[in-house]
Amino acid sequence: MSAARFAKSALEALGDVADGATVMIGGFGPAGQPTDLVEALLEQGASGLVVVSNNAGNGDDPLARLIQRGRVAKMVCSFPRQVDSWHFDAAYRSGQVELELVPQGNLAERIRAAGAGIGAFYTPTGFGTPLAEGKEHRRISGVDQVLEYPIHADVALVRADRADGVGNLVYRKTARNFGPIMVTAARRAVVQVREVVPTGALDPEAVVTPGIYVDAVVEIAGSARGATGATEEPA
Amino acid sequence: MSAARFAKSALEALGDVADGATVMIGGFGPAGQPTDLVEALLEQGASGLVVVSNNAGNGDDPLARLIQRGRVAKMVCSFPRQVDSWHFDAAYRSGQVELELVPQGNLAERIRAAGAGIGAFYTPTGFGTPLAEGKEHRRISGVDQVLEYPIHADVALVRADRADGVGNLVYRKTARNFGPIMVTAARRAVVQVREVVPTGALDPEAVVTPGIYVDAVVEIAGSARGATGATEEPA
Amino acid sequence: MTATDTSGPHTSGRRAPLTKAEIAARVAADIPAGSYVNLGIGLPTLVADHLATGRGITLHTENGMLGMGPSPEPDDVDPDLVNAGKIPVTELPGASYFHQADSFAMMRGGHIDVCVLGAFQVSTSGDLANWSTGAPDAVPAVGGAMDLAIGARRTVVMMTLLTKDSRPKLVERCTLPLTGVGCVSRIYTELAVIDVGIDGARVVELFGTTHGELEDMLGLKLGRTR
Amino acid sequence: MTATDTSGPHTSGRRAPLTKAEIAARVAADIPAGSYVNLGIGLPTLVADHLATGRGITLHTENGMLGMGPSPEPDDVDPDLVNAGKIPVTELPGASYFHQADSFAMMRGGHIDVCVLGAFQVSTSGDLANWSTGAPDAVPAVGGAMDLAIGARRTVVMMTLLTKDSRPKLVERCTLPLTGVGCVSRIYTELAVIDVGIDGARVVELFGTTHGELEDMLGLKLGRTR
Repeated sequence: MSAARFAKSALEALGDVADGATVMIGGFGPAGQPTDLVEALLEQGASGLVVVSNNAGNGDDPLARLIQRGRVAKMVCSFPRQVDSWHFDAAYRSGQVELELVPQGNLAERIRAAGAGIGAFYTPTGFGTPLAEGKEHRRISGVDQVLEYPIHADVALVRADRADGVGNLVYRKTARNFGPIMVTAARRAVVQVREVVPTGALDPEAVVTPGIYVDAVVEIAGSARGATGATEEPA
Repeated sequence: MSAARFAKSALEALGDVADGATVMIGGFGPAGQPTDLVEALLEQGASGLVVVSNNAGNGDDPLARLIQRGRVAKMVCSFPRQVDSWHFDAAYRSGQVELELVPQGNLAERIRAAGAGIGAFYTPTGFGTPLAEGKEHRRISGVDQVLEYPIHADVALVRADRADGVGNLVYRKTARNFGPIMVTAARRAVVQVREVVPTGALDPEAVVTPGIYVDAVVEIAGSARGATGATEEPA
Repeated sequence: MTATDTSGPHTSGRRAPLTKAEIAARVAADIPAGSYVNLGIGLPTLVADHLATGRGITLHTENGMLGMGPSPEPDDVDPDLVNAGKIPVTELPGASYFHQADSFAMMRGGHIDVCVLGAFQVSTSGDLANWSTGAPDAVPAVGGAMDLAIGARRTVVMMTLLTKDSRPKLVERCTLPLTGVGCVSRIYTELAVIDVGIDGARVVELFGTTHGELEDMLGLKLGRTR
Repeated sequence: MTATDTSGPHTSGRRAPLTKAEIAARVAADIPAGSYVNLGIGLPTLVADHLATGRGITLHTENGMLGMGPSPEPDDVDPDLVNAGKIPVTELPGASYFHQADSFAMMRGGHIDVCVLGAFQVSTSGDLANWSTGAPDAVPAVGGAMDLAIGARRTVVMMTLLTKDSRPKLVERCTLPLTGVGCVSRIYTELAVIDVGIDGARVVELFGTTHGELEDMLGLKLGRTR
């Protein structure tokens, strides 16, 4: 990918998202949710989206509202059900949104496979369960394994802690979660960070996401420690 | 794995290695070679070894001498031929050592797969070449891909820069190379470090190898920056 | 580690059933010093309170951390630091963070020594059902359950032995959607510790019941360890 | 980016053949600003000298680094900092380090924009042979060649057009062991820049030779770009 661009707003960073696009959204519960970028997606207007994200929105957070407004055709996730996932629950029960339920480790490994150029892989996870029904399987070294395929995306929306001038990223604590793999699996990776620091300010040994994976960065002042609104949501 | 043990010598850290064991040895050329641990393996005496390492020894370095002394039955590596790989070259030409030549990316991914519990994976690398002959393949998303299996080991010998009291590791520059994946793929991971630091002294965000993967650590004073002898070798 | 003389399981039969805290303590007692442990959401989180410090036991949380500490004081809550149940936690010295693929590689690659999970049903052969009640109108959710069930070196279950309407959770064959096949090796309940697996169900320890009463209650023939 | 009007390739026919440095400069001229680039060992390393700073081009070395800089002064050699040819290099601001699996994931996942490789043979359909001379007594070695060849978004070859004993390296069909199938899109040589691929070989630019002379020399029918 060519060098990262630094945008002045989340909407500018987001750029064009086509109807029907596959959008990965980072975060595990509130930790690491790119709240401002999902708000921008709400504003931008694309619909018929396939959203790949561990959860399916909490309360009235931007992802929940994206679902509520009928903009999401399909969710690919491991844990849509939350105490406050009422918008997803309603959309799912009414048949408005399709669900592909994926074990969390398969979700992570399939996203990583997309970024790493792996065509498919065998894993024991899910064998013999309803989530592996209809999938190819074989016994390898005495263990029954299911064939799983990569999950690619058109756009990944991710939150990191800091970016430098070439787009290298570091994250913060368990907010790291899906960010580093999602940026590798999308044709375009858009990142909101708490702070942009000068190139050279990040320790090259401690960079988690090399800038090669990052296409657009927007600095959202005070977006660390859930100050983007994530803290207001029940866990 | 249970908590890392701190040994007083490379030989003590190495512990018991059985004849016929599969041993992974980190390093890419001189960078990251666990020279003292391979010296200890020379001294320890195990033979009939299967060695998994990117290269097959330089000059008279410990791995080259291990091969010279007939202790290695098979090398699994991507680039055995070096200007000064005379011991491997002689052993290979005389049929004393078997060679499984693996593209470097497949070597890395197969080691990672072993550590990650992946049963097998499809990759385009090598398709249509002699190194994929006899291997299962299929076309996925229009791309011909080869089925590759994980490489597990009994022991991994790795060099890192620093370890803390629970075995967390950080590396130094391109000496990182195979270390972080080899420690995940072996039943026992033995690491030589330049320095052991107190638990809490490594930034949790910058730990490259979590201590869970590390079974034994030995501090070799001055083992950074090739001071273990690696610098004396031609590149 | 557990009672292996034949008198053990049987003479303990007249002790009282365990409280949840006591079950958690019993689980904790079986976890070897130096282990890396993952505690599933729900009941198993109670086990943390019984893992004495100084035994070098390290907690993994599959959302990307080793070295997880207890809940923070209210003023120290950090929304970037949560466990797999999205509950705020803390960081102990020696902690490390990693992304989801690395975290599940750690689990799926067999590096976690012990995983303690809750369950709706466990079969005598060690099958686990803990992610779906099978209710037709339920919104399904699986999270890391399937990876945890089969990835750890040893997967054990902590649960009540009966459902709220008194049906056994240890069964000949699970009727609820499976999480994993043959993955559970032991269950810890208020009335008994029972090994499960290819050799069937074998009682390890009893609390406030007898072997015969337990068999009647479960409608199962149970073996004895050793 | 390259000459596309039909007069280009043909009027340039009477320029002199390029030196190796000139070939390297020609390769560099085709690399878009902001690209991430991997330069294979041997001839392609010369390209680095022609990638003007300020164009934001970042070098990847598959042994685990982005942001590789030029050779160090002798006093600054660091044995922990080498390139894929095991030659000491330096670190530029914005550099990052990663392990082998992550480094090859970067390459194999299609994230490197341009990879420049040397070659023993390239076929008109873009097959590459660059890892084995096929000599029966040779010790084989492949390194990252096969991953690089097929992993980059665009793989180009920099080589002399003829072997030392004057046999063409651009061939109808490779006779040496393959590195990858249909992976090369363009070759840069002292006499010509030639596109290869499913449409066959098409001359982009000539240096000190004519289209007809080149066809005679290679024993191939060559097309023209556009």
